[in-house]
Amino acid sequence: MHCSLDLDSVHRKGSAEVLRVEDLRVEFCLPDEDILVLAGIDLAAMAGQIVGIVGESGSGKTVTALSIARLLAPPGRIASGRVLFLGQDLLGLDAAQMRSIRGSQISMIFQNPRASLNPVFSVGKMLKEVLKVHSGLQGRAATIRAKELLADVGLPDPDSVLKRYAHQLSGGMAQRAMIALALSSSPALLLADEPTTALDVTIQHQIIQLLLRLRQEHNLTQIVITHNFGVIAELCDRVAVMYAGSILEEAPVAKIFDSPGHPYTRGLLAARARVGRHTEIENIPGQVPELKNRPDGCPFHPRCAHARDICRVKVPRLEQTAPGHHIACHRWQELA
Amino acid sequence: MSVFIARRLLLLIPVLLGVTVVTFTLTRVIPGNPIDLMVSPLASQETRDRIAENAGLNDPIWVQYLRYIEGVSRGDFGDSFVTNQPVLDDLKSRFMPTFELTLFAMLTAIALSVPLGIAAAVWRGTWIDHISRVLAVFGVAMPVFWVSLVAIYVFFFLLHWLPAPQGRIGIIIPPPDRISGLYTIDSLLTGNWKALKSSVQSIILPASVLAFAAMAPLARITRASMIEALESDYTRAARSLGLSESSIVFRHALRNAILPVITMIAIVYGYLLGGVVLVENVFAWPGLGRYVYNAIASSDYPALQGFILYSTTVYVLLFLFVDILYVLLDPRVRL
Amino acid sequence: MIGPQEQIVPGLTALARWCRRNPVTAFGFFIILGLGVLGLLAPLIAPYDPYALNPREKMQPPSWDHLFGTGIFGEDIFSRVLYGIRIDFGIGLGAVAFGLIAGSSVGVIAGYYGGRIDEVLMRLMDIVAAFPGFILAMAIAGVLGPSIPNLIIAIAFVNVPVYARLSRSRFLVIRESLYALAARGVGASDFRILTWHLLPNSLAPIFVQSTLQCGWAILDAAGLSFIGLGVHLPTPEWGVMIGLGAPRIIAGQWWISFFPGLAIAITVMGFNLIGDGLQDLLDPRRW
Amino acid sequence: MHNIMLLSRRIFLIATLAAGLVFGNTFAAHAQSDENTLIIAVSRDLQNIDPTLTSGNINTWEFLTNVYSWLIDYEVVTMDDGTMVGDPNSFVGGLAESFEWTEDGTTVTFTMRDGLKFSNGDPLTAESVKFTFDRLFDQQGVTVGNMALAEVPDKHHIELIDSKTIAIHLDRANSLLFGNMAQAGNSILNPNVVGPHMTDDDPSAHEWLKSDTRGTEQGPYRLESRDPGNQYVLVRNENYFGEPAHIERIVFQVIPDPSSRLAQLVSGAVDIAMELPTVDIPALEANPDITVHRNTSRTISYIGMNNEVAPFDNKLVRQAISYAVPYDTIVNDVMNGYAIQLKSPIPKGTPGHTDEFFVYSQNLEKAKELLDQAGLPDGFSTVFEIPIGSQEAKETAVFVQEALRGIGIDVQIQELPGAAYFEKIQKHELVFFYTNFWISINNEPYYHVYWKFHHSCCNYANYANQTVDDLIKEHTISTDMAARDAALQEIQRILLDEAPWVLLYQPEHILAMRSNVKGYVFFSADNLTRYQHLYKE
Amino acid sequence: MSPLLEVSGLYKHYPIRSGLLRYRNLVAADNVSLTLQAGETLALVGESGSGKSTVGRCILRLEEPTAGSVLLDGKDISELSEPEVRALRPQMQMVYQEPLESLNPRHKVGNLVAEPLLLHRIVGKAEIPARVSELFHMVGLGKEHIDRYAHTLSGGQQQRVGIARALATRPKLLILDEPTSALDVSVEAQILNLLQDLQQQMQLAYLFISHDLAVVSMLADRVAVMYLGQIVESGPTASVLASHYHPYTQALVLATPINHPRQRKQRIVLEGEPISPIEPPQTCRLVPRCPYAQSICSEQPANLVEVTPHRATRCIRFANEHQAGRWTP
Repeated sequence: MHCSLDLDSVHRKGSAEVLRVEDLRVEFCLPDEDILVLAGIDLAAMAGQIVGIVGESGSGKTVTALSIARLLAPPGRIASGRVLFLGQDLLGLDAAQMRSIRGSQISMIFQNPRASLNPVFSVGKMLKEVLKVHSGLQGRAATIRAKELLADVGLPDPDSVLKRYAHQLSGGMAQRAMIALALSSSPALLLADEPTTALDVTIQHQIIQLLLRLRQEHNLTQIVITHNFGVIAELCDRVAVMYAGSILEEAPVAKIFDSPGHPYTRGLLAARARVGRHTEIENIPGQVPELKNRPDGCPFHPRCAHARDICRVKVPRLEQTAPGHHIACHRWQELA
Repeated sequence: MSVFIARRLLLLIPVLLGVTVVTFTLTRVIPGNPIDLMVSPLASQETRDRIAENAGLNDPIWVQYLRYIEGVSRGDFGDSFVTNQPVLDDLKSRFMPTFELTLFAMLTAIALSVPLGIAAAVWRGTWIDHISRVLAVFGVAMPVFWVSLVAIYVFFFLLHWLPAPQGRIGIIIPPPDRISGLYTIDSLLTGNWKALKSSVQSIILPASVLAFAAMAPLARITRASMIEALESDYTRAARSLGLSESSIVFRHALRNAILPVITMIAIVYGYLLGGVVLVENVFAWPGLGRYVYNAIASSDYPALQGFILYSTTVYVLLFLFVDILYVLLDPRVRL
Repeated sequence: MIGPQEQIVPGLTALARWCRRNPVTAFGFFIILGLGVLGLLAPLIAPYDPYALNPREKMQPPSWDHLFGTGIFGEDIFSRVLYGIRIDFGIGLGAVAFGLIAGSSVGVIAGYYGGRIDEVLMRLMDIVAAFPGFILAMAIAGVLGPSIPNLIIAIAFVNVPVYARLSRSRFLVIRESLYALAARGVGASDFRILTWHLLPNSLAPIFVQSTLQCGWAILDAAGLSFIGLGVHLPTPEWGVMIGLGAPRIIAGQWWISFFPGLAIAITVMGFNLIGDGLQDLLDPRRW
Repeated sequence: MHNIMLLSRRIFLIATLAAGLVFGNTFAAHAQSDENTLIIAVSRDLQNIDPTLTSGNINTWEFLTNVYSWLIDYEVVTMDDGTMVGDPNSFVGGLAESFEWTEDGTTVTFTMRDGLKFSNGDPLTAESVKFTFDRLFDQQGVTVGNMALAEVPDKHHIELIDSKTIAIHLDRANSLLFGNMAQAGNSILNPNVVGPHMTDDDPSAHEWLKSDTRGTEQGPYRLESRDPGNQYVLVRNENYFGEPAHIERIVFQVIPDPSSRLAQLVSGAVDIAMELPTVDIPALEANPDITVHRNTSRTISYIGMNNEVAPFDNKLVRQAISYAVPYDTIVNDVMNGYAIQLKSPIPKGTPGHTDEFFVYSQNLEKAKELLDQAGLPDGFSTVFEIPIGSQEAKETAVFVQEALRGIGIDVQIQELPGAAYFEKIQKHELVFFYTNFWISINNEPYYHVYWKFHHSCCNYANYANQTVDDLIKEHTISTDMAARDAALQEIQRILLDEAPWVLLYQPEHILAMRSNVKGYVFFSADNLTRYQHLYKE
Repeated sequence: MSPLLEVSGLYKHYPIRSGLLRYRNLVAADNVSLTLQAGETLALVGESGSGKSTVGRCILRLEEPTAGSVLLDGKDISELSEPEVRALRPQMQMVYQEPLESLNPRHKVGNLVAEPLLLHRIVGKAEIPARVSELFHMVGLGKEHIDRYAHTLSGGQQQRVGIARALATRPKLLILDEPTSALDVSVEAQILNLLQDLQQQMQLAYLFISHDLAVVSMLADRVAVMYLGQIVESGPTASVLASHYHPYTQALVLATPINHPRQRKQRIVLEGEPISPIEPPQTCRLVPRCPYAQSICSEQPANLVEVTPHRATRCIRFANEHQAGRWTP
């Protein structure tokens, strides 16, 4: 396997589709070997949609988000695929062009909000820098706008928050501040990588409410990455279920919960502990595979009760099984 | 802020007291009787006793210590047995030469190593990274006194570019009028070109040798902390906000990475105080390093005590200064 | 992202593989091993008795008879540099061993017991560390008089706070570690936790530090010997040899000091390369 | 990232430019100093400069010699080859215009010159002399010991007759007094300057005198300034009673490293360099720009063996070592030929010296034999102590070590810091040691043998022999020259047989100066240069 | 029957330096009392900083409680000396939140599991290997895992090792400190099932520390909700989850993510963040965030009051209104 950037010709398409990811393949180039971590991801988000990517650790959710924003650091490398943002292939842009899109049209928030804020800059200083870069706002205008943004994300007393540093903010406040930064130039797309994982339940709930409100008020398209089906259920319109670098199932959120098509999705949903349930939970046997040891064929086959020979050798394609519902399983029809 | 400094200064007192105890004890056990330096071999025992009595050398050791502390608190470090001058005056007169030498060495080292460290971090794994690594490895491996000798051989003996070790300035060249006490600066300020040329020629080798030794740890720490900053979550977040790479490197990352570099500068400066002993000896530099060497070689207790107390104070104050800088630069450090 | 490298001292095979990936560090091992072998075999390799004086041939430049030339007594520099390996390695390792044992004992005691013991011990260490190291070593060497054991003591003493602080901070971290707590939870005694759980985990960084210290100890030893506070004449110690040749530099007789200095530089470089490489294992961000 | 690249390029440019500035103008030889100034490279700074209580390193002693004067002084005589030297055995008036001994040799009366002045213009009279000696005896410093040796035990033996006349009374006639007086220890002090510094705590004004001389000088030069650790400057004393010094100003530049002193001399940056490595002297002698003055001095260099400590308490061991030392190598390779072998404890040049009893040359077989006889066939191990920083000591020690290894004696060389060395040597605690600092300034044999072999003071080897003691006490101080010489012969015979020292060498006193510096006069009494004689061409 | 574990009036304060010489107390556990019967599961629920883990560690004397008594089988272990506690350790064990960090990286996991056997001489030296592999089997690990190092195992396997080690001494009481919060969903289920099975097999009593009400509802018989060092509500799990007497419990339950997108809940939102745990007031600590707060809430000390059988709450308003018979949850 080799690492090289596939700089295919850029196709522009007019559509209400904000983001379309096509066959995104990402490798980690390690000294000894190259490891395929994303084995061809396809994903789409329409304007105002919140698309969830759910998966266990090591499934490649974060790499997907970082690749979309072209923030993937070495040894990660995008091997091939296209990331169409408003019809424009981001993978074909040079660094400067990408920079002008990042933060202004595509923003990202992260799992550990306090570490995402530069410890030596106050919230106000960060906001003003971003406002200057993307909106050309300076001085009083920037201060006013910064306060608006902070108020918008529900931070009480924006004046004092402007002067605060990361260590003076709680996790929830830091995440709100980070969201304010991400929203400072009204982006079309927000990538949220486990935005609530590090937070307490009550605070987590506040952030979910904020993200929902942003969609409502700004029609903000969001890709939300999480391992928590509760967050998916509360937040998302569509869900993609990832496992070992592949999307195994992709559907509107209700579909996933009502009639999951892929054995993995079913297993995951069944494995959740639920309030009010005392019986033993069904679980998926085995472990999530390591990146290095991605199984051949269907990545889930070693843990799948329904695996057949074909699953061991052939990688299933993500195929449409119902309108808007995609499943990557050789046996979805039999199992339906 | 002033409360913070006051508190830190208060905390220095026990350390410095401990230091005086150690220096006092240490220098009392150095072999060599100071009386022998004061009197001739022919002096009678009575003479020796009387001089010892006058110098207070016959009192109980703790009385001598208390007297010493009492003196120190008045700025009286006693008189050097060798120069017969008050130690404080000796230290003052030798401070500027050493300060000039270490200042230039440090500035050179910082000016070269910090950009190098940044470049190595930014272009990690490239040739510039390798070059800085080689430099860092060699820089700390070579004994400063040996590098000094090699430098003298090359630049004086082989190339005749620079003079033989002659101290701070050519012997027949009158030093510039004193403004700052630094020959190079003073000769520049007074437009004394002859003195400027000679003092620059004199300082260039010792300062470069020291700078060479100081560069390695600085480049190393700069690189390491820059890499840490560049790989941090907040750098990734700054990238996600579309900030320019130069802003990310020089504002976001460097502001964070500079803190350990500052600490390292202080540590390296302390290290230079040691290295300067050797370098000053090789280059006949009339500074503190040579002074303390002579003090040890001739059991000059007061001089040794004074010097160690002085250098420890400098050292400790340096770190106080670093702490204050931290407060100014890092909002996480509370006052 | 790839997870952080495992913080373990690798087994021999892992080390070998790792060396292949880190040729620079392997080079460091090669230097030190090579010098070690040369030092051991010095009696076989050295063409002359390192103590033999030959005033008729003093201060000869390098030639086939005397690869590195001769010194002010007509002694063969090459032979002396070879024998110097034994002495300087001995001093370096000795100083590190003493400093390590003393310093990490202090650090472990302070770190494990904490409280007043910690406070007192670490304030003492602060006081020692408040002295500029080399100057303190000079003073101690001056007090004790020149000899190899005294030199080792002087250098080791100065470095005690380094080890003490390192092992203490390491200990504070691992003392708070969940596995130490878990060990208490299953009923392990303090002693067992200390020896079976904590010690193996605190060794790696201290070991790495010792490798680096080894190089510095050799440098300090050479510096002290250079100004006459180190070992006896005419012991073939590199610093002493540089000192003997130093006055001849201005007269252009460079080889007397040059080769011993080169030997120091190479040795220290070797130790540093190893130390850096090992540090890489612990913290991949550093060189 | 472009910014970094640009930045580093810019830094590189600046660095290149700066380098060009410094190196571009290739370093040229120094300009010479002007003819009224003399620049002298010395190895160390002045120490305690109280003339009566100085530790007496060479520089300090020489400094005192040039800023102070004494009642009497050595006579300068012209040799057959036209050179002028100070005769250590012939005295003329100094501050005293004349002096007169009584018949019995117990009183000497000095008549002061007219119009003597201190450097600050104060008159110098016999009262000043009385003041000086009163202080000297009150202080009980170094000089007192010398005066006592010459039978002048206290200040009452100094009699002020009138303001031009002063007398010294001796308890017993002897020939030592003048030799002891022509030294800086007898420097006459200015009561007006020194008096105010005398306090109850410090009745001898030592605190002031130990670091200053200004106003109390009367020698050819006076102290202008001191930059401790770096330089001290002398300037001509216009109130000097004798012929004014030629050179107006002398800068003593402290350059500890001998090879640096050499380099500065060769480059012309200094006019005179002291204490140069002998190995470089041949090149200097060949250099037309440099004049090297070589004079055999009476300085003695020897290895002391503590006669009270085993195994050195055994004469055979001492003899064995004396047979083992490589004398030729030391003279030819350590001293590079700039020394003569010392063949008697009394150096050549001192009256009574003879080399007739000297038998020792390197003979390892004989040495081994003696060691066997001493009951030490397997040799022994010992520590050889030398002062730190002395190249001669270092090299001698290494050759001695190697030679002794040849007869089974394992020697460890211990370099002692100056002070430790001096403390131990003063306390007679050194066992096997090198020393090369002794010169008997008073060229009376009594002075020499009394200090070195009588039981007191400087008998560092703890040599004790009643016969020798008696010979010293009874005969050497007498005025009967024949008896004195006979006793000295006997002493030397005994000493060479008993071998308390390994006799090494008498070094040449070497002073190298630029060729345009003329007028050098060697004083073999103390090897110190009187700069008033020097001038530049 | 006397309870297996009875904790009463447990306090844990951490001194925090504030100012040059002044220390203030960070209150991690504030008058915590609880009981646990043999074979029962009590869940201690709360968010980070609520002090639930501290309580667990204080019970096991892994930390020294500031005050209070801990009775295990009627014996007060808070009074015992360190060796005496050590002798009692076989009876009470703990499973930790971070399985990797709780396993010494330098020892094979088999040896870590063998350690308690060795220390307490549970079985003879010769039988240790057999017992270890039995324990491994019991927690669903194979023999091949015995000689591995912790970092070479997956998170679930690591936690299984942790459980095996805790079970080695056949304890009566197991304190489970968020045993699954670091694990993936599918693995979490495996571990939870394992814990349930083991409890049944070995009649273990669990003190189950968690922030996840869903998990708690599955495992626990009773639940105690903690907020800022205090228990604010306790009672049988089903009862507490069904009708919350304390607004905090209510917020916690309602903030728990829903199971299905259609299951939109009526929520109360706790505004803002918890107050500082450094010397907090003795009045209700939820006041600044509580939508129901009244003036009385910040005037009167809030005490844990048993309002209905087995149910206690620290909400003053609820207690008052309940007494007046006016409360509808």
